[in-house]
Amino acid sequence: MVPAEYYLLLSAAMFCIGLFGILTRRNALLFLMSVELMLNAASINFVAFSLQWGNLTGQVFTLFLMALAAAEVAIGIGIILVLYRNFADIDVTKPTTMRW
Amino acid sequence: MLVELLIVFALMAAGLVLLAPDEYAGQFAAVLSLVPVGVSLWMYSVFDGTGNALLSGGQPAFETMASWITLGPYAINWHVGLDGVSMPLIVLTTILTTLAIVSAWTPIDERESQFYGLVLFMQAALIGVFSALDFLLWFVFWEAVLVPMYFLIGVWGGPRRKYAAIKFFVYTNVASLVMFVGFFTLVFGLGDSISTLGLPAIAQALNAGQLGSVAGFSPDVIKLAAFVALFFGFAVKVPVVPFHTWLPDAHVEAPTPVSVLLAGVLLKMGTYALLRFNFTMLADIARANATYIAIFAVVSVIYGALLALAQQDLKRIVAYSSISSMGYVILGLIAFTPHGVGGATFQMVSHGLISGLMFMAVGVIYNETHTRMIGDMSGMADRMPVTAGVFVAAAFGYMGLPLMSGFAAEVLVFMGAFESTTIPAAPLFTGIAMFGIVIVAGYLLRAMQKTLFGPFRLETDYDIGRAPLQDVAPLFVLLALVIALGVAPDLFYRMIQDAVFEVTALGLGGGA
Amino acid sequence: MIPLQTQSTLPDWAALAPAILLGLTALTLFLIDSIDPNDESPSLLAGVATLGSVLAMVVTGWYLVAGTGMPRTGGAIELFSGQLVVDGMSLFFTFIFTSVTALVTVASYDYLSGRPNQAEYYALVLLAATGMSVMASANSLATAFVALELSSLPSYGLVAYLKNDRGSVEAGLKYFLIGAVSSAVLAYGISLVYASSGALQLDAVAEALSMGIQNTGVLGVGILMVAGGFAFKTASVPFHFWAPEAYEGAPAPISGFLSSASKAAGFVLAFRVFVTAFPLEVVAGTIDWTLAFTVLALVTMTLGNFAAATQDKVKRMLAYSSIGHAGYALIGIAIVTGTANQGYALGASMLHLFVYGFMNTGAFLFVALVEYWGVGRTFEDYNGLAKQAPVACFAMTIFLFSLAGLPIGGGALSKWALLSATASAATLSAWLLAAALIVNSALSLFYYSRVVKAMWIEEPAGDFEVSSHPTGLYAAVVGAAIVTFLLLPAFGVVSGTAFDAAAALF
Amino acid sequence: MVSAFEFVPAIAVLPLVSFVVALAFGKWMPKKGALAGIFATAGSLLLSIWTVLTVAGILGSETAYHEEIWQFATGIGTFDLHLGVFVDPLSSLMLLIVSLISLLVFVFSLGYMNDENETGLPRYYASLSLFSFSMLAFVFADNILMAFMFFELVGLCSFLLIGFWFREDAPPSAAKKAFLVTRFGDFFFLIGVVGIFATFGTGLFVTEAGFPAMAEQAISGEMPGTVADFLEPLGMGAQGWFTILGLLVLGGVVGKSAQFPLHTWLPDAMEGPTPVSALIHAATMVAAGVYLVARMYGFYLLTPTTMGIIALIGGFTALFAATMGVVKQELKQVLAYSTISQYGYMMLALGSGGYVAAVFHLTTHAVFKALLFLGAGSVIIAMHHNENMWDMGGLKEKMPVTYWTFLSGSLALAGIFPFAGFWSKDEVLYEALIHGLGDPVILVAWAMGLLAVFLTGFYTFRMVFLTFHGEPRTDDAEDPHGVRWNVKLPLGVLGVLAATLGFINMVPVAKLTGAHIDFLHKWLVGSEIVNAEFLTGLHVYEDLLPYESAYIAGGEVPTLLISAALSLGLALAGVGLAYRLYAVPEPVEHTKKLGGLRTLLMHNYYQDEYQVWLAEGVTLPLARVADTFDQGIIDGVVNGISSVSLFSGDRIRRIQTGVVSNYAALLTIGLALLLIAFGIVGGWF
Repeated sequence: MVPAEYYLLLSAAMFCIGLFGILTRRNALLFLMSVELMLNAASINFVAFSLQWGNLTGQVFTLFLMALAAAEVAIGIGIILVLYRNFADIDVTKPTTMRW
Repeated sequence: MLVELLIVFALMAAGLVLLAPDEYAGQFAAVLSLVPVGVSLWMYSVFDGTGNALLSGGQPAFETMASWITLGPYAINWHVGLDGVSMPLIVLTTILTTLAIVSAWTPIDERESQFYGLVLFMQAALIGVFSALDFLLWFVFWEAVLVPMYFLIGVWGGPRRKYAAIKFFVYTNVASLVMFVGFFTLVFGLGDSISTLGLPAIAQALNAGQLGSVAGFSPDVIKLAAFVALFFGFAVKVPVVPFHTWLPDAHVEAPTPVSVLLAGVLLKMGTYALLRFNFTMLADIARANATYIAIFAVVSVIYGALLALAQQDLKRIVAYSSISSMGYVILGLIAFTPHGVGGATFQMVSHGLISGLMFMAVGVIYNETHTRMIGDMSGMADRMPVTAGVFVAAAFGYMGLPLMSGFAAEVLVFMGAFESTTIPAAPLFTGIAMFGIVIVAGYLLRAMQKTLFGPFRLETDYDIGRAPLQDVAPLFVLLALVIALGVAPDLFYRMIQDAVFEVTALGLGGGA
Repeated sequence: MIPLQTQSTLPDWAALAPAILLGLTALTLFLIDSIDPNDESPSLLAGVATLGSVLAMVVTGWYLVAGTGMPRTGGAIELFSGQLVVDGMSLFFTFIFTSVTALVTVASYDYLSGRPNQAEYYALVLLAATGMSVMASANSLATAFVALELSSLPSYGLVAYLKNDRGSVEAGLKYFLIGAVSSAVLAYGISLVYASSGALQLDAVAEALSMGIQNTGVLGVGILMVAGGFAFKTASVPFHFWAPEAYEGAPAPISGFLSSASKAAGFVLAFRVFVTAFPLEVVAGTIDWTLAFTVLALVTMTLGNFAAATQDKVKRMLAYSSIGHAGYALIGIAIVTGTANQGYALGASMLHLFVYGFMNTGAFLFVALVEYWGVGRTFEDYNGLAKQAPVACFAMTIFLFSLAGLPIGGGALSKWALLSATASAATLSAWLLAAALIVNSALSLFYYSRVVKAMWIEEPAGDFEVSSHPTGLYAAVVGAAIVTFLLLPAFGVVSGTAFDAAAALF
Repeated sequence: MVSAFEFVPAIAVLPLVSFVVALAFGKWMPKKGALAGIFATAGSLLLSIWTVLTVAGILGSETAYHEEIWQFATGIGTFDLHLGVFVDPLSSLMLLIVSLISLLVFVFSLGYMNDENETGLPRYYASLSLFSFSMLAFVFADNILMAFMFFELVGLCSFLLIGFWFREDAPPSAAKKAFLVTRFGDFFFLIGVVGIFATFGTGLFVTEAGFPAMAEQAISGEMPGTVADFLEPLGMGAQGWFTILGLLVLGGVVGKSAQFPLHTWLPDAMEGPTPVSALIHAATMVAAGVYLVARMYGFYLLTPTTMGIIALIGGFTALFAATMGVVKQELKQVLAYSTISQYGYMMLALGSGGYVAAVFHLTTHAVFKALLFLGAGSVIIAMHHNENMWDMGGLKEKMPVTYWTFLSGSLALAGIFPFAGFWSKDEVLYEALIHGLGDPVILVAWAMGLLAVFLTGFYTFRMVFLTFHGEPRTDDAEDPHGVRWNVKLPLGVLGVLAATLGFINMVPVAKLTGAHIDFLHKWLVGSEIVNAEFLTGLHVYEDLLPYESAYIAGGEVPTLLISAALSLGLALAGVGLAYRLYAVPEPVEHTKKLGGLRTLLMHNYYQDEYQVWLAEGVTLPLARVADTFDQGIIDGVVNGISSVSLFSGDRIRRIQTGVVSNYAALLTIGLALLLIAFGIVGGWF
């Protein structure tokens, strides 16, 4: 069996990739995808440690996470839509009417 | 229930006046404010409190207590009562409020109902400050005073009123909060020995040495820290040099009736609290640090007087001289002698009346001339003989002319301070502080000579007539009070002595 | 006395009645909308929403009075195998949410007049409220996460509700993006906690951790990330970046809703999770989270207030001040150390959030009123407003001074409770917090009184006329003002409950 | 029978009533309040006479009186403050003098003020009444606090009256100066008062419970408890501390009695109406200082150092002021400096142990100086308020009553036999001489006093000759304005008194003939009760006197005669010189011959200049520096804090760039920082 530390490393790596995406991507959809990546990193942990601890709690949580990710995307797409309508762009760095 | 009556009536009066039409608001407020005057005078006449309200054996008059809220382990009560220290201040507050309202009739000519409503609201809070015997209740009133004052300066003040109002507001608020933390450190240090935030309970527990250590700090350190925090908090209000710079701005910008209340009553909150907290609850710390406090006092007296000497604006002169006069109060308090503490308390009342008189006199001149600068006018006595006469009387009262209340207060403070064993080299400190009476004569005489006397001349183009009766009448009332208290200080001094006598024995040896 | 005070008279699930009522109301609104999709009768929508929230509030109040879930009636009621718990704290916070919701729905009636999609608006508000009340009851990291998302997702939509308004959309976007990142961080943090403990239920986590912590790093990172996730909800540094824009851009009632109720929801979760799942004596070797919260509190209140001091738009000032207040409320959890009276500290925070619910919502609703009138957004635009609308300005003055901690409203007492709580801890960090609170309080007095000054002291610049007096907005503003003021003399009504509820947590 | 003592408070209260009446109703009264004052002071005079007769034992056996009449401030666990009345030979004599001169001045004022159609008369009469009230109450004060209180009120009245013509520039300025300079002295006085109360727990002048008696016990070794309690923490001996207290009180005396260096206010005070000068600045207020020393003489006698300083100040002031009087051109200025000089004599007498001499000179001087001032007032009326002596001349024929009475006063002032001043001044110098022979300090003081006799004779008669003799030098002098009865009556009364008052204490005659005609001496010895109970009789003081008497030329009588001859000779020499120089039809300003000295004298030794410099050149700039410091530094810090806060707030909000990616980055950085920090602290890595 693969030691749990490896799953931790994997998930950490995924989380960081997602984070990197957030910091570098200006496209709102890519931003959203990066967030999904981070959520999935959490899912990996849950599933892996569910196995390790021998209970199903973690796996259940993963199901919640997946559902949630879907809902989030739905809302997100909606917002990106109105963003595009108002700013004619989905570059997240464009809307800066409010600052300071 | 009489204290409640005073407070509730003042609040109701404030509400009624707020709703009254502007034209009649002033008269209406004056009439309404006569009720608290009457009630407080009646309370004075039937006053039966003995001893200090905070110390064991003291029995405040008109005491009521009712459960209010619980704050964690502490029951907070509605707890009010008056002893010999607070009774005179209540009378001072009610009388000065009425007079300030009457003196506002002429200068206040817009949004009158709001003005008088706020004044009455402030009166309610002030009465609360002087009567509350529960810390949180007291603090509510203490902070509530700021709100009307902010508006009174900010809306009806002079050209820089917004700056002055916010400066007053923020500065004194910071001080209050610092004081609050300091006090609660003490409260938590007392641990289980108190179950309410009643000031008497706390004062007695502290004096019985029940303060425990908090978070590894010994009781002495806690006490010292709390003392410093409390002293700072109140020193700003008094104000003590170097925490005084809000005062001249506030005074100069505030309309005259507000200056009257500010100098007459609000400053006394600070010294009242110093007496109640620093010098009653933490008497041992006060004694141990008497040198520094005496230095604060003496510096306030001399430095404040010197500043007054350098001013050209009449109101600024009186404002700085208030700082000087309040220095005497501090000196008297730290002396820990019956006449020192008693004289200091008497000086609170006396200075309240005299500074009120002074500000009103300046205000009456300002109403007619629309200037307060010494250089702008000359020989005003020629056109306004009665006002000038009162001004002269007030100025001499301020200088401590015998048979006016200021003299009695100052001489008692001096005597108390001189024989103090708390202050090291007490005669020297007292002697230096007393030089204030020379400087005060210097700047007031100079101001009078330049404005009232000499050939008539005015740099502005207003017609100068005699001041209307409504402007002058409050001056005479105040002058009469000043003289009455000057001839018979015992009117208040006896009950003050009764209340402060036990304070002077606090903090001697013993104690933790 | 009241039958509900013992569990025997009503089924256990009845303890969740407030959340159920809120959820049902939301569904009812959807139903109404699907029956009659045209917004012909906004009063019906607003009425149902208000009725639902008021009903939930009344039930909550009743439970609070009756002592449901309190130690005196047999302790917390656990539901669904302990996934949810109803106790004094959850009810206390539910009361905040429901009352804020009621204020917001009442105010929205006028604010929304003439706008499309009102049913969705009200439904989302109530769904978010449902999420919040579940958050207050959440006793497991899983329910906590789901409830948090239930309150967050509708909020994103609500912020971007004015979909033709660039500000609203921009605010929605920023709120959503930061929210998504934060929920990812939270999820990841939970996963790490799960990795260390193998449990998600709060007391189980604590129990597992007390058996021994294998990898302190994993747990430590997990705990901090969980804290980060909550920090997003409470708009605390460094997860606060969404807040100024979201509050500024959102419809003003929603700003009030988010900055009061949503913030409180974040706090109730933080309180419960950290106190129950990560008891300090267990995790102290790994991470002293009180220190973390101390740092967060210090930075949050300072940043919020300093940034607020130099704003030129009232709404944005309120937004930043809301961050500042998050910093104040953090004090309660930052000093839950051995030296302090823990229940006192936490109770103080709860009280502050309670009062804050009314005064801050009221302030934002006043802004809503001003937006309704079409007055501008800057301080200068508010000049001389009191001449036109003295009653509303009087109410606003009460809100602002209460926010600043002056005793013409309950905000003073709650702030003092916090301040005294720092004194009770009497550690260096607590005194630091006290000092910061004082400095920031002074600063806040400065900028709050700028609004007051504009309204009462300054002369009006332009000559606009306040022509209408919208009933709903006025009712909400005045109602909030009355409650804010009454919380000064009647503070005891809530303070006892708060301290009891907080103490029950330990 | 009703005792006069019960009415003693009324002596002061009557003028107080007249103050109120004049102030409130004076405008509508026939003589604008003068009548109220006249009636009140007349009443006071009658009561004073009655009191004096009672003290003399003529109207009963009770010859002194002490009563606390008003509890001022009650102390619990400490001393009370009260006001009380004390009547003994000294105070009753002083009551008589003050009320007499007050009455005469009121009458004179009818001529000087009413007849000249001055405005503001109610204010004038009210102030004058208030002054009488204060002075009289001061005189019968039984404790030093009460004395101080009325001492201050006297100062207030002085301010009001000097500045009476407030519409001009000079009088308000002079009033300010008078008050300020005396206030400076009173500052020390008040410290002394406070110190006395703090030390002894009482300020009572008299009885065993009074502070002089307690001080005596303390010095003689039986330290009273309260004194010991005070002195112990102070770490000072009784003698040294009492010296300090005595000197502090002396500060007030120096201020009020216009002694060097606080004499500068008095010449300026001549800006007030002349009757005021007569009343306040010659006969009574200035006398208050000297009276105070006499009142607490029992205390001063205990500290020889203080006595020596008093004598020295007195002797020096007598000479110093006389030199300045020599060159003055204005009538009232000469009188002002002569007043300073004469009070110097009284101080000299007190300091050198001549208690009777001092009181004697106080009495005679009150009369003849009031006379001279009123005479000057009469001249000034005549001269249409021109005071320059060089514009006068030859008034002798035009106003004989004024001339003869003025001459009487001048002779008294110069100390010419047998006028009043001769007797009293002679006794002063004699006492100083006999005590000075054993004490060089006193001897120096005596020498200065003696020298001043010559100058006094000179400047007095320079004044007389320039004013009344020779040819009229201006039109006004040619045709002077007439004066009425209300001017002439007081002059007449005082003129007679000035000539004859010396007979109350003709010590040389008594000594020579053995006749017991030293009435004043006997008066001050007092009755049994005064000595035994109240401890203020002359015998008490003689017991305490720190000096030994010594005689030249083999005995008391020769010494006395030599002394008298010496002073009379010098006075005559002065008069003679004045006669030579100025009793000519066309006198010239001989003072020009003095050259640089004259400049010095005309500028009053630059005393004013340095005091003005202290006030305006040092204190005011210091105040301005303090103001700058206050505005700049202290307030600067306060405002600086707020500016810094706002500035940093402005910086802080720049973090919020509006770009959401930046937010994500900052969020990440923040979280990372937290993780790293806590990781290091928690040892996760």
